[in-house]
Parts: sequence; structure tokens; C-alpha cells
Amino acid sequence: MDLNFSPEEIAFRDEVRAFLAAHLPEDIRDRVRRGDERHVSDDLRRWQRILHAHGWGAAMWPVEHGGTGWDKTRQYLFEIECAAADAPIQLPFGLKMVAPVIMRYGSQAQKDRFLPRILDGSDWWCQGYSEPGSGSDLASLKTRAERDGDHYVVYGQKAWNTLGQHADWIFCLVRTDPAAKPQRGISFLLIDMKTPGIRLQPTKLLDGGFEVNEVFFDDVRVPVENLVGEENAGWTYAKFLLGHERTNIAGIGASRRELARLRRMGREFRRHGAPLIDDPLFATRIAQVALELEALEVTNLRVIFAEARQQAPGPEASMLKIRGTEILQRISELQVEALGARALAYEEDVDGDGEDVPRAAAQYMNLRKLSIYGGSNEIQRNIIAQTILKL
Amino acid sequence: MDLNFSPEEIAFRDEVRAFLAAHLPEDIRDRVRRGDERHVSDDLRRWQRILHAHGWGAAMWPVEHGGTGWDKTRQYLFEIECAAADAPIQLPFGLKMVAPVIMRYGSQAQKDRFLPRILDGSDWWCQGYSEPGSGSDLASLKTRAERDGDHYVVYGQKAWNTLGQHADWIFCLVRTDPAAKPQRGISFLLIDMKTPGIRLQPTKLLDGGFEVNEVFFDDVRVPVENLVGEENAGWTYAKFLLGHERTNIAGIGASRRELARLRRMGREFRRHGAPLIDDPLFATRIAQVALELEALEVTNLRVIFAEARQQAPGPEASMLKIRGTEILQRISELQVEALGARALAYEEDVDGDGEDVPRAAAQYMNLRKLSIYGGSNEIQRNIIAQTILKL
Amino acid sequence: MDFAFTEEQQMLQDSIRRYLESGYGLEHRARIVAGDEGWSPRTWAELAELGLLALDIDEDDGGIGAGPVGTMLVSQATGAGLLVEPFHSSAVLATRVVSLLAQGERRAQLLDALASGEAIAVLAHEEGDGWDAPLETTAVSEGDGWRLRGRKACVYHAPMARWLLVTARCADGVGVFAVECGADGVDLRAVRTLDGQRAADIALDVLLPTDARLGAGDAAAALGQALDRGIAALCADALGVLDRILVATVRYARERVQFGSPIGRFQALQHRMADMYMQVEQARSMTYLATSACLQDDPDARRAAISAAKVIVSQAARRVGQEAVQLHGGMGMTDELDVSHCFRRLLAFELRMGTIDEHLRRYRETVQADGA
Amino acid sequence: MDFAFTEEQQMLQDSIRRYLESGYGLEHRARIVAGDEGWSPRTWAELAELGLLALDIDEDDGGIGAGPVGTMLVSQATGAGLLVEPFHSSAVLATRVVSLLAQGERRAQLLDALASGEAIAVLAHEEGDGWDAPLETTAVSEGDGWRLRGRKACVYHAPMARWLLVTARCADGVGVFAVECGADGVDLRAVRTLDGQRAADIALDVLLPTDARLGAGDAAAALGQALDRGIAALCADALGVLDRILVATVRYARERVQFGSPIGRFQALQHRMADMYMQVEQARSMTYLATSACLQDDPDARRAAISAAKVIVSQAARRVGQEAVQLHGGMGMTDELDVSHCFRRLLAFELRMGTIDEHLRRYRETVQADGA
Repeated sequence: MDLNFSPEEIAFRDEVRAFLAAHLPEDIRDRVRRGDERHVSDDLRRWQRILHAHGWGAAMWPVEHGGTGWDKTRQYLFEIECAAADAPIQLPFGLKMVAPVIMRYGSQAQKDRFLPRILDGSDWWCQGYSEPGSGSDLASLKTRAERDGDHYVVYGQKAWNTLGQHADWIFCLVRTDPAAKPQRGISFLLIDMKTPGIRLQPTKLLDGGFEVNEVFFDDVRVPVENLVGEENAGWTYAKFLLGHERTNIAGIGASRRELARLRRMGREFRRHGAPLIDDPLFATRIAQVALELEALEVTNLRVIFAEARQQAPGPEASMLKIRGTEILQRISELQVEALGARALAYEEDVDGDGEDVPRAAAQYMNLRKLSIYGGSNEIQRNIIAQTILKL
Repeated sequence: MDLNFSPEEIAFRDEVRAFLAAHLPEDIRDRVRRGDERHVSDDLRRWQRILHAHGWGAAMWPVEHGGTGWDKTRQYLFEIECAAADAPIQLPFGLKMVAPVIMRYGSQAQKDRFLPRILDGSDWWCQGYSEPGSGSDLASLKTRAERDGDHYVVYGQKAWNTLGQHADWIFCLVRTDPAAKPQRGISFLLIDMKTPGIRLQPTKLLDGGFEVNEVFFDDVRVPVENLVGEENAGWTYAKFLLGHERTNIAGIGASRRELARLRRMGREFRRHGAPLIDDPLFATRIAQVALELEALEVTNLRVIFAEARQQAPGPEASMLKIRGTEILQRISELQVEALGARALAYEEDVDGDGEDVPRAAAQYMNLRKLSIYGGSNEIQRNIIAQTILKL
Repeated sequence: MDFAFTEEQQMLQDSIRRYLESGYGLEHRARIVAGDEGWSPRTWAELAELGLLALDIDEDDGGIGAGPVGTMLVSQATGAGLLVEPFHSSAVLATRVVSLLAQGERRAQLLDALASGEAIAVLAHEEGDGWDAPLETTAVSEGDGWRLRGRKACVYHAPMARWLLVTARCADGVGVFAVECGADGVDLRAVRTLDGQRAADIALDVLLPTDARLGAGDAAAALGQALDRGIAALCADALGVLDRILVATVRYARERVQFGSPIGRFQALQHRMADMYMQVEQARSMTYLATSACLQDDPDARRAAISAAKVIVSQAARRVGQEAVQLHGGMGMTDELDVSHCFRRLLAFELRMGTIDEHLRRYRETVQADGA
Repeated sequence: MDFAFTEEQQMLQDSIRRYLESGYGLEHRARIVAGDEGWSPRTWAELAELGLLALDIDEDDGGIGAGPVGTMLVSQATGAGLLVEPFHSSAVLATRVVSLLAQGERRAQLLDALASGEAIAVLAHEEGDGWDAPLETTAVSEGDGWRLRGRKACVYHAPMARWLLVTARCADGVGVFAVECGADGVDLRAVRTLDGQRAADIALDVLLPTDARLGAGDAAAALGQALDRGIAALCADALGVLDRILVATVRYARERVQFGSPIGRFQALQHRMADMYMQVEQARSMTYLATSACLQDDPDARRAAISAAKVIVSQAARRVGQEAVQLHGGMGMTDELDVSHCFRRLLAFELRMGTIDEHLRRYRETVQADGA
């Protein structure tokens, strides 16, 4: 047992740090730090191009498709360093979600067509999984696709589509056999967002922002070559995708960054004339969540280690998801506590003005989603109880 | 709306205080304060006789049976004052459990025979409800009683019988019709503990003490006149009894007494040279639980008020039970925290030596039972969800 | 001991409740919130017509004299209705300050204007460094009047007020000064609040006439009393929100079907809703206690009860708000349902007029000083 | 980064685990606990035969040199087996103190006696006023030796020890003194502990020869290192208990039928067991981290990691212990099942070698001083 990173891993981390110091554009970094998302589309595409130019466009892809081929430990270190440097996240929808499905189940033509454009930032993908009536119970989805010659005709409605307003493509689960059992009649389609009949309606969220949409499909014609794998076998690909979504699900990088911000706030803000951090109650709450984050970091490394040795890569991810989201939500809650009444002044859907203040309350509200999206924490607890504890 | 007690109620409270100051024997009070239960049988019987001599033997009984006829508010005030004065509790098994059943469903002969002896402390009753396999699911009980001439012959086993080692009588749920649906074939029997065939086996508990027993019935012959009400109708009486058990279920008096003890410990014990109460973390934890107790006190009064006006006397008791036990358990946990390493030295089943120290850890362990017994807190949450929230 | 309400009290609550239920739906409110002014003068006039702006004005002053209990009942309704008009700021808090301090003609002038809805007044007290931090704003004699200097932070409803009642340190203790919003040297920076209301950060450097000061001598005791009554009413407002969000959550859980069953049938969710219910009931109990304490003679007992209530109701606000969103799933994250608006009002409540930590401290210090 | 164990390490753990599983059942243990001595010299001799008493003695000193990792693995087994013999006190903590401080012949004499099981030594350090409170026990030069005066509180396994290793304040810092238990002026009051072990409160007023002091000069650094290794091993012991109590609870939930269904099918209970599982896994992670930190060069980093682990494992101990009893229902309250014995050992763990509050404070101060 040795909890230290190897000298090679340390050297790798230093290399990432040096790269980030040299290549992360200052304007992007500042916007990320302030939570300013006004240029999110440009920023993310630009950053993807920079990473790609360095050969680091896809940390989690195999080399044959232009990925780095890094092991999970290096992927983890890369994520931590990017978050610490306030680099933008790389959106998961292309890189971590649809790409693995195409690599595993797609045709050669699909691979050739889609993967390079994901890698270099040309195509922005979004997700068409959930529907208004199908949240945790995804298999009950209703959007249907009927074969008409060389096309599928798609009709229905998707919900909780993140940042689809910037997207070029959407991957969708659609029902192709209404007569079959729920899981049996589902197919996996790739749809060009410019196709006629697609309409996006932004959903205003709790925090006042617009990061998700409803997507309406009104007899949208999709060429059959955009079917992934076999018709009616989409549930298999969907589950495969959800498994891949879980890489770095613990969100250690984000929690570390927000914890550092919380500590900064504790030193900067004063209550009754003294820095907040001098209040033993507040300092203890910070210490408690810092401890829990340390525990989760080690747990995350244990899971990575087990995965690398082909042991149990599965249900442990549920623990990482639950604890990771609980910790980040708690840090965010403490940021609002640090602000106190300062958090009351609030502008909706207006971005940060260089201060921690306006972001913290918006982020607190926005992050309530963490325990709901991506498989709610209730679903994750079901998985632990049933799969790990065999109850 | 007026949250103050009326002048008459205040006068009543003062009268109770004066009575306790004058009539609670000092030796009993000291043993209660120390948690010394070596003379529990004598103490409780003696205290019951004193109360009875004053006309206060049964605060919750109607006047016709020798009770005080007090309303719920006075019963509440009486309980609070008794706890504050370190008076012994009055065991519920006779006064609050079997007596209401006899009053409501018993024959005149049963009333004449049993009630006066409960009131004056002559008869100590214990409970024969739960069985090893029937805890939360009481209706699945298996102890059977077969009619044989003028007798029932009882065979089976009861568990979690509290202080039966001192008891003269036990009331039992027994199965008289094994063919009927679980709730239908149950009868309610009163059994003399001296009857041949009854054997008690003490159950050693978590804290090392012996306050509960298993009771074995090996063909115990019980005269049919000791059947309450009708054969096979016992489930009705059992539920009626459980409703009555809930009087003062919030345990405000006990929590107040233990909170005062906790505050005393915080002032007396020092950590790193300073009184523990000066530690803002510890002081805040005490304040938090004190607040929660205040909220429960008002809630308890609200329920008493509603009950007096014939509104909703039912499921709200579940809230009082849950919150009452959670608060008392929390206070007890904080007492152990106050002790810290001092709590490590521990003698099993040996009574207090005049200090708060040895009792606190034993009590902490013993009180884990609160959320299990008397309808577990899980069952109470089910009741709230289903009966109040209609889920 | 009596937890019943009089018929008059019930009628007061019913009138405002009916008014808001029929004419103050989410969409209507959204338009008000999104508007330039952030409030509806028409709604305000209608509240005045219902008599609600004179609710907590003593009968001797021409008001209804409904007192803390009536104020509590109406505040529950304003909370449940998510009212953004300045009922709490003007008709409760400022009205109480005026009632406790102003004298003579000034008193009559202010109370009449407030009761009729003709003008709005707000108490400008907190300065951003903690709820009960020592005042930095000062008032010193200058010429014939007062020079008032300082800053006030996030004063709810200041942008729509005619008068600011500004607290300041004077030579003889705390003074409260009536300042016209438009006066020279009053600089208002309007802000929106996270619960859809309007507030202002205020910078003051203003010369006031002598009679701008309400009452004579140290106003600390009266101010403390008014603030505590304001907190009690704010707790009642939050209680109204809690009732609404709990009902909405339970209803959603009964109706939302996943895996072939209403999610309200899942035991894990049932137990969490049972916990929400208990938190709301404890919040109700403490709101009653705080309301009752408003009439306490002993200021320490009043302070302890008010702070106790603010802590318990705030903790319920946080937990119940979070759970309500969680149990609504994705729908809880949208602006579309009332749950998100309730969540935001509960969050704002938690942060207003003293946080959990600040009131825990005051409670601790008050109770401990008692040797209790 | 490597979370695997070597074959030797695994074998060590397996040997003690098998030994305890086969010969140290609840009834056997209950007899030992109820006995006059409170420990079994036979068990002790068998542990010595297995080599476990030389586990953490360096190979240069004739031991196994299994180090912190080996100690962790064996401690998990002693926890899971609810061992009451003084493995932790003598073979881990006292052995480490001797290894770090004693020199020459004294060193060899002590380590040989400890490794063979011939004698037991315990560190007598805490004095009852908090885990890291300043020492009140003093040692001053007197004649040819030392006058040691003071009190030690609840020293685990002192009643069966030959040597007490007593910490004291000296003119040049902290000293550790080897004191024969039977010496004049050593007054032991034996007590039982709540987890069924034996300890003693000790009053000392004793004259010692010069060479009773282990090592030269201030022993604070070495003592700190030994205590931290002791805490890491105690965490591992608790982890073993946690594993056992979780398995027992899950098994009980699968088997116990109420309302026609195993209670483990009830979703509310499933979610609580999922939480227990997560707490145990976080405790495992932190035990690994603490073990790894034992070999840290930087004492601040070591202290932070050790305190972090003690907090997380203690919190898991409390919550998982309480939940295990609760989920066992009435059966959890009895002495009959292992759950109650596990509960008591977890409670004792929480209180030993620094409480949650004390370690939270040390962590906070260490990390904050870092400016992290």
C-alpha cells in the first residue's frame, strides 16, 4: 500500500501545470473564475482547440481515435489541475458520452465522420435522454421514431437538455417499437440540430439562468445512417453511455476549487469586525467539509486503482456521485453562509462582476441540481443497497 | 391565542411543587437523581402509596375510579414538576396501559378487583405484548391460549418485558384462534405472575443492565374470568391500549431534567483548563438542542389543546414520540461528549455513586431503546406519511 | 393556554388569503417582479382597502390594533402568497417603529400616510457587517438640526419608500431619523433581491431638521422591540411559505409516477416528507411562541424567544426548501412551479434580520446569562 | 499509488483473523471479560507465537518490521475480533515508544520482553483533562535519580502491565519514564472500561533511577510520532469493528421478516444502510491515509492526516453504531448479539486518544496555520 503518486505521475502533474500556465488564455480563465458564462460557447470551443493542438483534446479516449491514452490516474490528475487553474470544463456530451458509444457500437462511417469533429471542437453535442415524464424512470420515454424509407421521422419532446442552444448535434433515445417492453423498443439516433422541425425552448431555472432547454421534435426527418448500432437495441447503448458518464463523477477538482474560494471568503469577509474564519463555529464547519473531501479523494483513488485492476468498476461510482455532490453542495451552502445578508442582493441571469459575492448564491441554487441530475442520489442509494449490499 | 398558563394552572403548578417539596422522600429523590435502581421496586411502590394518600395516585384516571380527573394540561404540568423534582416515574404498565383497558372493556368484577390495587401501589403490572419474532409487526404474535374448561392454557414466549421481575401481574396478548386472520384471533388475558409455568429470563442489555426479560409460558393455566372483553377481540383492546400509552409521550419532563444535568456538566467539567461551556462549539450544541426542546414543548401544548377540543388526538402523537426521543437521545449523547474520555471507565449493572459520570454513558446506551420501543420511530414516520400526509 | 384564534383574526387572514389566491397568481406576480418598479401600486391600494396597512396600528391611533397575533396571521398569508409588496417593511416594521417612537403631529402624519397606503416607509438599520453589529452610522448636532452620515445595506423596499427611518448612533444612544427618500445627500442604489423583491444600498450624508428624530433620548429599547416584532412577523411569513411548499411537495409526490408507482409510495421519500412535516410543525410552534413573546415585559425573555424562533424557522426553511426541490426532481429546478419561488423566499428569509448563527449566539448569550 | 497489500501482509492479517474467528467467539470472550483478570494470558501467549507481538518491532531489533501497514491490517482483525488483550496498548503503542526512545541494553531488554509476550508495557500519558492538554505530571532530579509525581487517567491495560511508560514534564521538555508497576509510590486503581477492557487510574509519587528515563532530551517529537501511530492503529481497529457491524446489520436486514417481507426490502432502511456503507468506506479511506501518514517526514502533514482520520472514523463509529442498533430493533439492545459489543467498542474508540472535537481543532489549527 502506498498512497503517494509515483515520480512519473508527479512529473506528469507538473507537465499539466506548466501547460496550463502557458496555454490557458487569461480572458477565459478570468471568466471561469467569475462564473461569467456570456461567452461560454466561444470559450469552450476555443479551449477545446487549444487542448487538441497539444494532443490533449480527449484525455479519456484511446490513442487510436486521437485520445491521450492516459490511464485513469492521469485523467484524474489532469482534471484536478484543470479545475485548480480555473480552466473551463470540457463538456461531457460529445467527449464522454456519445463518443464512447460511437467507438463501441457505431459504424466505421460514423466514427470517421463524428469523432474527429468532437476532438477538435468543431461539433458541440447535446443530450436527448430525459423527457418530462421520464426522469429517474428513463425507460418510460415516449419520443417516437417511425421508419419512412431512408429516414426516421421523429416526434416528441425531450427535457433537461443542457446548453443545447449552442449545439450542432443531439443524440437521442427514441422509441422505435411501441409494442415491445419499455427497454426493448428503444433506438439511439444522432440528429443534426439544424434539421427542420426541431425547436428549442429555454427552461428558466431556480437560479434565474437558462442552461437547459426543452427540445421539441415535430416530424423531424433523420437519415437512417444516423442510427447507431441496431434498431431497438438502444437501451444497451444507453446504459453503456451512462456508465461512461461516471468518469470523474466525484468532481474532486470542482470541490477543491470551491473550498479554496470558501476559505478565501472566510478570510475576506468580516462579521462584527473580525474575519469570519476566526469564528470557531464557522472554521469548524469548513474543517469538517474539508475532511470529508479528503476522505472522498482517497476513496476516488481507491476506485481508480480497483478499476485499473479490472475489479469492481461499477456500483462504487454511485458512492462517488452521492458523496461528491453532497460535498460540493455543502461547500456552496457554506459560501452562502459566509455571505450572510450580503447574498440577498441578486441579479438573475447576469454574470459575475469580478466578485465572489453574486456568484455564490446563484451557484448555491444552481447546484441543487447535482443531487437530481445524472441519476438522482435516491437512485444511487438504491443501486448501493441492491447491487453492493444485495438487499 | 395565548401561550401562557392560566392563573388557575399556575396555582396548580405551585401546589404540585409544594407537595413535592414536602412529600417526596429525600432518599428516593437522591436515588432517582443518581440513577440508582437497586431499590426500584420499593421506591416505586412507596411513592405510589404517598401519591395515593394525597389523592394523586392516578393523574390520568377519571374521578369515579379514584383518579384526579385532571385535564391534559394539568397532567402535563404534574409530569413536568415531578421530573424536575427528581420524583420517580410512575410505571405506565398498570396506570396507563392495563387500567384504561379494564375501565373501558373489563367486567365490573375486573374493575373492582384490579383498579384499586393499581391505584394504591399493591399490584405491579408488566406487559406481555412483543415476542421475539413480533416487534413492529405485533399482529404476527404466536403465544397461544387454548380453552380447557374454566381455564385458558397459555404456551409461548414474550420478549422485551420491562421490569417483570418485580411484577405481580402481566397482561398478555395471546392467540386464541390460529385459523383466523392475524388480527382476528387475538385475545387479551390478565395473568397472575405467581401462576405455575411462568419463567422469567433476564435479558442483558447493551448497557450491561437487566431491565427487560423474556417470559416463558409453559402451559400456564389462567381462569377464564381473567379474559378481558370478548375472546378473539383482543386486537381492538390492544390498539386502544397503545393509544393510551402515548400520554406524555414527548417526555418533556425527562428531557428538561437531562438538559439541566448537561448544563451542569458543562459548567463543572473543564477541558484544557476552561469550563466546557465556554467552548463556543459545545455551547452552541447545547443551545441547539435546548431550542428544539422549546419547539417541542409548544408543539406538545398545541396537541394537548387540540385534544381537549376533540380535534385530532391521533397521529400527531407520532411526531411527539419521534421528536421527544430524538431530543432526549441527543441530550444524552451530548452528556457523553461532555465527559469525553471520562466516560470510558464503566461498571456494568452497578449503580451511580453520587456522580453524574457513571450514569451518563450507561444512560446513553440505555436510551438507544427510545427510538426502538413503543412503536419504532420508523413506524411512527410511516404513520405520519400515511395518516397525516395521506401518501 | 389557548391556541385558537378569534373570529375577527380568522377573517383578517381569510380576506388577505382570498385576495392573494384569486388575484396574485404566479404569472401575475412574475410580471410585477419583472417590471421596472418591482411592485404593484394597485395591489398596494387594495391591501389598504382591505385595511391591512392599518393592521398593527393601535386603535387609539385610528388603526385596527390587531397586534402581534393578527400580524402573524396576515403574514402567514403574505408568505403563502409570495407577496412582493412592502407589507412587512412598511405596515409591520416601520409602522411599529413609528408607533413606539413618534409623538404628536408627526406620529399622526406618518401613521395616517402609512395606513392609507398613501406613502411607504422602511426601517434602514443593518449596515452589512452582521445583523446586530454596532451601528457605524452617526448623527451629530449641526446648526439647527442633525448631520446624519453612514451607509445602510440591502434595505428591503427602500426604492418605493417615501421615508427611510434611519438608525444612527447619537451622543445619547440610538436615534431613529425620518429621512425623505428624495432628500439631498440620500444616495439609493436599487438592487433586486434573490426572492424577487427590491431593496437598496443607501449612502447617507444629509442635514436634517431637529424634529426628524423620532422620540426623545435613547431609542435602543424601542428599536429592539420593533425589530423583534419584525422578526416574529417574518417568521410567520416564512411559515406561510413552508406550508405552501410542503403541500406542493406532497401533492407532487402523490401525482408523479415513476417505475409504475406514485413516488409518494416510496418509503424513503415518505420518511423524508414526514421529517419535512415535523420541521414545519416545529416552525409553526416557534412562530406562535415568538408572536406571544412580542408582548413579553421582560426584554431578555422576549429576545430569547424571538431568536429561538428565528433559528428553528430558518433551519426548517433551509431543510424543507432543499428537500422540496429534491423531491420535485428536475421540475423542482425550474422557474415554472411555485416550489422554486418558495425556495428563494425561504433562502432570503434565512439571511434576513439575522442568520441562524447570529440568533443562536444571541439565544445562547441571553439564556446563559440567565444561568439557565 | 498502490492500494494492494503484499502476500506477507495478507498472511499476517489472515493468521490473526483465523485465530480469532476460530477460538475467540462471543461466549469465550464474555468469560474473559467477566473474569477477575479481564484478559487471557493463554491468548496472549498464542498471539506471541503467531509473531504478532513483534509485528511492529524493526527487523534490526529482532522483530518482524511490518510497519504501519502490517499493523493496520492486524489491527483491523483485532477490532473485528473484539480482542480485549493489550495488543494495541503493548505491541503497538508501548512498543513504538520504546523503539523510538530507548537505547542500548534497556532497549533490547524491553523489546525482547514485549515481543515474546513475557511482559506487557503500556504508555501512561493522558491525565483526564483532554487528550492533548499540557502535562501536569512532573519529573525532577532528586538525588541519583528522578522524582516522578502526578496522575494518569484511564490507562488502558495498565492492570496487566509490568511497565508503565509514564510521560512527564522535565526541565528539558517531555520525558518518558519506564516505571515498574509494583514499585513503591505507584498506586493503581483498576477500572473496567465500557468496551469490556481493563484500565487504571494511576497516582504516582515515585523515586526512579536515572536510567528510568528513555532516551535523552526532549521526547516530545518521538512521543507525538508514537501517539499518532497509535491513533492510526486504533482507527484500523475501529474499521474492523465497522466492517463487522455493517455486515451483521445487512445480514439481519435480509433475514428479519416483518409485515411479510425482509426488512431489508424497505427502501427507507435500504437508503440508511447505503449511508452506513458509505461511512464505512470513507472510514477505510481515512484509515489508509492515516497509516500512510505515519511515515511522513513532515510532522504537520502527519498530524493533519491523523486527526482527519480520527474525526472521520469516529463520526462513522457513532453514526454506524447507532444505526446498527436501531436497524436491529429490540435485538440490537441486547447483550446477546455482537452488535451491542461492537457498539460499545465503537463508542470507546470515539472517546479514546482524542475526541472528535479535539481532533477537529488540531486539524483546523494545523491546516489553517498552513494557510491552506
